Amino acid sequence: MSFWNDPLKVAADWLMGILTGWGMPEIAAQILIGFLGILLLISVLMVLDIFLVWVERKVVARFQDRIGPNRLGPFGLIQPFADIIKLMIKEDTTPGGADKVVYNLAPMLSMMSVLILWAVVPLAPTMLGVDLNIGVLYIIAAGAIGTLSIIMAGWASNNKFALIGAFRQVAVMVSFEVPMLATLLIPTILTGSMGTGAIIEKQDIWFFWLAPLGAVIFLIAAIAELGRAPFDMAEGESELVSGYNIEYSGMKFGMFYAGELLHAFTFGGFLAIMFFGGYRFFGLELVSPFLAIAVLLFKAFIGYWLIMWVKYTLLRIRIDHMLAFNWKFLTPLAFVLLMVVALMNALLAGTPTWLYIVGMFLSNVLVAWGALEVARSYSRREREKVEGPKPVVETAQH
Amino acid sequence: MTGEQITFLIVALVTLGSGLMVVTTRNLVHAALWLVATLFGVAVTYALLHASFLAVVQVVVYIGAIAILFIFAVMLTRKDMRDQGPQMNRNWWFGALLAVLTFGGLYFLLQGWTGLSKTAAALPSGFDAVGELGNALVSPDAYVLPFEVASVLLVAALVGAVYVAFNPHSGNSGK
Amino acid sequence: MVPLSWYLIFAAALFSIGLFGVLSRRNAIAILLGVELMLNSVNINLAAFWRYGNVMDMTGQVFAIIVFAVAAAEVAVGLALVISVYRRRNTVVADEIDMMKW
Amino acid sequence: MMIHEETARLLTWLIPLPPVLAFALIVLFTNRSKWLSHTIGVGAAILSFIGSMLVTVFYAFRVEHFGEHPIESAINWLPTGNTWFRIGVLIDPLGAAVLFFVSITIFMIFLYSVGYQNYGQPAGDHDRAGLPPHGATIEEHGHKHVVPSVEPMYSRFFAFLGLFAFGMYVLVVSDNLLTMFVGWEIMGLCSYLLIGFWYGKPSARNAAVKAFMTTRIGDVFMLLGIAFLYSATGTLTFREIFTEETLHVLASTPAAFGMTASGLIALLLFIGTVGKSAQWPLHVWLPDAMEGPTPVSAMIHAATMVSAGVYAVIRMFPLLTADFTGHGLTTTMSIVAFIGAFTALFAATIAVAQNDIKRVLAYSTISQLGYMIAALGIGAYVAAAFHLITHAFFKALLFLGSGSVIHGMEHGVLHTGNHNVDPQDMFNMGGLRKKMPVTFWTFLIGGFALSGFPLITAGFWSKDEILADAFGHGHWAVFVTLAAAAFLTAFYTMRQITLTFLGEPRTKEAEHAQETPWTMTTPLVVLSVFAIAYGWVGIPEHFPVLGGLVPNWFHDFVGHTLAEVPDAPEFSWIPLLTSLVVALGGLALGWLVYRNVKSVSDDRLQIPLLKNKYYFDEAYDFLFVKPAYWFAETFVYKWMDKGLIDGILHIFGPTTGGIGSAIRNYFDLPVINRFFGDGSADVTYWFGGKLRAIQTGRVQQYLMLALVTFIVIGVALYFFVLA
Repeated sequence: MSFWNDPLKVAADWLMGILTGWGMPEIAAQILIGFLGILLLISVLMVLDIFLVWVERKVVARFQDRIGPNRLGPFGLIQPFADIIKLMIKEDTTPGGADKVVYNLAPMLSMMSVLILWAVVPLAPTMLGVDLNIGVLYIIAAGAIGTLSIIMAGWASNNKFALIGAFRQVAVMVSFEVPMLATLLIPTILTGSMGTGAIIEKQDIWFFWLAPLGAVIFLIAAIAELGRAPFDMAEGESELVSGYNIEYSGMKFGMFYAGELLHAFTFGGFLAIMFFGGYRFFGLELVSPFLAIAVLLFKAFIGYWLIMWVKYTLLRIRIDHMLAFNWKFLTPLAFVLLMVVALMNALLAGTPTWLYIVGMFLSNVLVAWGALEVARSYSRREREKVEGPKPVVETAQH
Repeated sequence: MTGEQITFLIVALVTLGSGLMVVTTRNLVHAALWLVATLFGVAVTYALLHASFLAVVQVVVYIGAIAILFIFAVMLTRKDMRDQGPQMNRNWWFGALLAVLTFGGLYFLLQGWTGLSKTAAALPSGFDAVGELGNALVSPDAYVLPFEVASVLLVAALVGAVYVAFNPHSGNSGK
Repeated sequence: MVPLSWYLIFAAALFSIGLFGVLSRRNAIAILLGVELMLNSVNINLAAFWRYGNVMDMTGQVFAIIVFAVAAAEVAVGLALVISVYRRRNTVVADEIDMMKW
Repeated sequence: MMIHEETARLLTWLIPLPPVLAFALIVLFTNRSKWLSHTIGVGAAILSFIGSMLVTVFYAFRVEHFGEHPIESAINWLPTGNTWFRIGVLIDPLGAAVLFFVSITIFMIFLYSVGYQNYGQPAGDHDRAGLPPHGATIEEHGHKHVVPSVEPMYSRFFAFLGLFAFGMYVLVVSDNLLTMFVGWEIMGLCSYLLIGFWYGKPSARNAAVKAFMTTRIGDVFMLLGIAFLYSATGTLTFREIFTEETLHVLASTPAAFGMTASGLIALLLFIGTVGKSAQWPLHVWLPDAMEGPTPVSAMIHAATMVSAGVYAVIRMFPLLTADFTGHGLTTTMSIVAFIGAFTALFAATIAVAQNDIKRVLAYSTISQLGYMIAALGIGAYVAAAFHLITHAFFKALLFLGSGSVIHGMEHGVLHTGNHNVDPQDMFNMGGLRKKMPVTFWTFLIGGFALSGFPLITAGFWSKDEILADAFGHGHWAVFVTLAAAAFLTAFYTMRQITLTFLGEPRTKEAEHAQETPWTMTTPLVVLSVFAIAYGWVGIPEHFPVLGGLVPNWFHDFVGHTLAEVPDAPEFSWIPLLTSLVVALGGLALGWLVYRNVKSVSDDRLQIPLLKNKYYFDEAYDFLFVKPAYWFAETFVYKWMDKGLIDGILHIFGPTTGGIGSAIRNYFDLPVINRFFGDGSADVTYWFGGKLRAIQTGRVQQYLMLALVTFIVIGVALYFFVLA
């Protein structure tokens, strides 16, 4: 077994040998190695996070017909480091009347809720933090901690804007958790397991082709969960002046900010894992784990780019519309889709593969079409309530 | 003492400690946050018991929904965010006595039970607790009926909660 | 290995703490917090008995799940009641909500 | 093509279902929509029709030795002690033949009803639910017309028809007497509902009650027969009863009146048939049943109810003949033969003097049913079944045709606006052949089939077979009676045709009659095809010239229902010549007498005795109805109830009142009220006042109290009980 085939195991064995050679008890060595592995993963992610700042700024600039950072380093690549230095040397303020412990705990929890997600991200066939048999649920659980961090930040800031922003954000997150969970169950049904590793292993056909609508709903719910535009009412600058993190400055704000970026990237990754085959790309992942990681990162970046695309293209939605959209449209749709997929999956079991794919795809398209029709007739009725019926076009006089 | 026992003791002490903080701290938001810590400790206890599904559901349901709801409720029922007056009622000493008595009684009863020092058998290899649980929840010869009853209860409770908490005089009912 | 008794005593202690909260706190929401603690201690018992009994018999876990559902329902209704009472009587102190006497 | 046996079995179960589902759907949901109602109704009839065709044409008629291997399927239904009462379906050759004609005629009647109830016409000007439609005024090209209006209770009609069809299908496919009886009673209910369909008319109401009560007499005896049979054999399943051992046991068990058990049971069941198939002396309800809409008459007279009666006797034939040794009829068979033959002649004489087009057909039906019964009485099993089926086809055809005529006449009545003209009276008609050609030709075919017009019509073959049987086995009395009845049949049939269709119109209304829509004429055409062609499947093998050209398939097929196939009678010229003479002679005489009749006064056969049906209604009224009224009014009400019972009550009343007030004053008030009532309340009040201090309204204190109690009781229990 060479380093190139299974780098982590080789490295771990090597370290094990060294540590036990130093006379360390085996269990302690295992714990130490585990910590080192976590440290390595987090370091990589933080570096990636710094890079993401640059990506985000570059991309938003292009969307807005600007050039973006271009002074420091090639293509402005050094810019994020300058940002970090600025954040670090800024004054670390704490508002009067703030609940100090909670106030300081919130940004950490926020960052943590993102980082722990990577425990179940399969980077390569042999690289998976924990192969939880409930990996899918774990994602939702981590989201719950993110929710907690936001409400802690909003409450502890002792600021009305922060509190209102937190309320809104929490309401959105709690609500959109439901359709997200429902769509996450679609890969679960198709796989027969909740483990992320098993889900990827099962994707000889991308689940996107079996449940395209599921992928779309997952993307929408993920964007809402992230609190990014068009679902960023919680931090609407024009009315809440940045929402729950209004009182934070310096590195604490930096942690919220970096957490959000990494969160977006992570959900891009989850989109890839759940619906686009994760690290798999025509057998490339079998060649080398490093290639597999590259494939996963590439797919995650595409997902991330999609999220950014949406963010910088669409307008902000009002909070009650956002919640109504979720409870009255997205959640029922997700549940209907879940049932349809489960039913079709059972019905089409044992049929030829092409028929299976076509049947699943068409059933999804059908559900999507029906849902859009319902939404369209509803919106027409709403419009007519406001504007009155559409005027009949008068025929030209002969 | 094995590693597992040490872990359990630490988790149990932390959980009980934060549980005590829940019932004694003056600031209700802090109490709710201490509740989160307690619930997290219980989730870890589930994990120690190899009930991973319960652990994750504990986090999703309790921390993600119930604790958040508590914090919401605390904030909605406070005119300002400071606490005034005592947090304990006049009979708190009697409540404490009763709690201690209950614990003592339970401990006494447990002492007399023979199955107490039982240790867990190793899990069968390849045992899929989540799959088994899923089957048990939906198979007709197991618990599908209680499961459905629970879901009906939940729906009824939510509808009732919306009805009870809905304020017809506030402005949010109209468009 | 951790013997069963540890879990049971742990659960009993958590139950008593919750009971103390229920009996002693003035704030109705805090009382509900205590109830949550009691429910959790019950769940610990259920999970422990599952683990230490026949693992193939999922009754313990199933009922833990049902307790989750009941707890969620209890919190939703309980908090709704508290908020409703707060709207009408402007208090959440349990001792002051005592119209139902004599 | 042939369907699989399993499929046939399943289909047999399913055949009765569509009509009853249609009934439920229409009654519950589609009452508002006429279109939906008749679509569901006709659709259900089509489904059952297809099912029946699959089972009969594509299975039963093609299986070798179908008689030995019928379609059989049964399920456990009712636990009876240690065993189960099983119900199921059975299609043997007889059932298949009956199912075949039943499904066709039912389908045709459903289709016909759409037109008959004026679907597509405007709602009437002053139509009310419960009365026949009166017509609607419409404006067309500037002038006003009166056109037929749609039936106000259109949907309800189809619902009832559906339930009726369900009853008939249940009866046909049943493999046991009990479910057969259930179907039988469902039809009884439906005939009540349908005869009284226009309940706004007192005559319809009375007719419905009469039909229901009269058939009920028969049904009670039939139920007695079923109960007797069940207690004697322990089963009601046909195939279990008709085993040789069971029949032998029944035939050798003596019962009352010098009859064997089998004979008595058969007689009791036969009385049910007498009611259902309107045999003398329970025939009185059937002519009155003409008050219902015409498709109902067709349904009752041809396809279903009266056929059901004969079908039941045919079904029970092995029981009827269980103690029949071959020489000399048994008591039961003699009774059956007598009643059948008598009814055949008796009803035919009445039919001769009737003027209402439908009433003639009604008496004709009674007469023809008498034919079948008589045939059964003398043991001519196959001939009876054959005549049952051919009769069903041509009688349905005739009824639907008469409905078509009435419909056309109503058109004329609406046109002239003279509502005094009865559109059913044949003397108001005449010359309709030009106005309604399709109806005329089909009616002619039906009429000729009824009269037994030689060689080409189905009626000839079946009737001839009965006569041949009667002759061949030496039952002279029966033979002569039936021949006379056949002569009368031909006579009144031709009278009817002549008065209705031939000659010149006798009224303005007849001049303005109109042909009916396709929904009504299509069934006529289809049924007329069967009225001719169905006879060809039963041509006797020894018949001169024609015999053997077409194999006598019917005899072979239906005969195999019985354990031993009955022999076809020897060919003889006498019955053949007889039937030729009576048929042709009757037809010729009818035409000769009536071709020049202009009005009722010219008709010399309007004899009061015949016109008034031998005064049977009056006699029954005097003998049964009046005494019953007297019994109820004078004896029960005035003497028993008012005098005796009320008198006793008047003694009891004051006495108990006195005792009651004494108890109240000396026991209730002082002891119960003062001491127990007020006393316990006072005590409770006092305790409550003391205890209310602990009800503080504070939840936590309650909980504490509960816990303290719990702990105290727990400790006490532990130390005093467990330890």
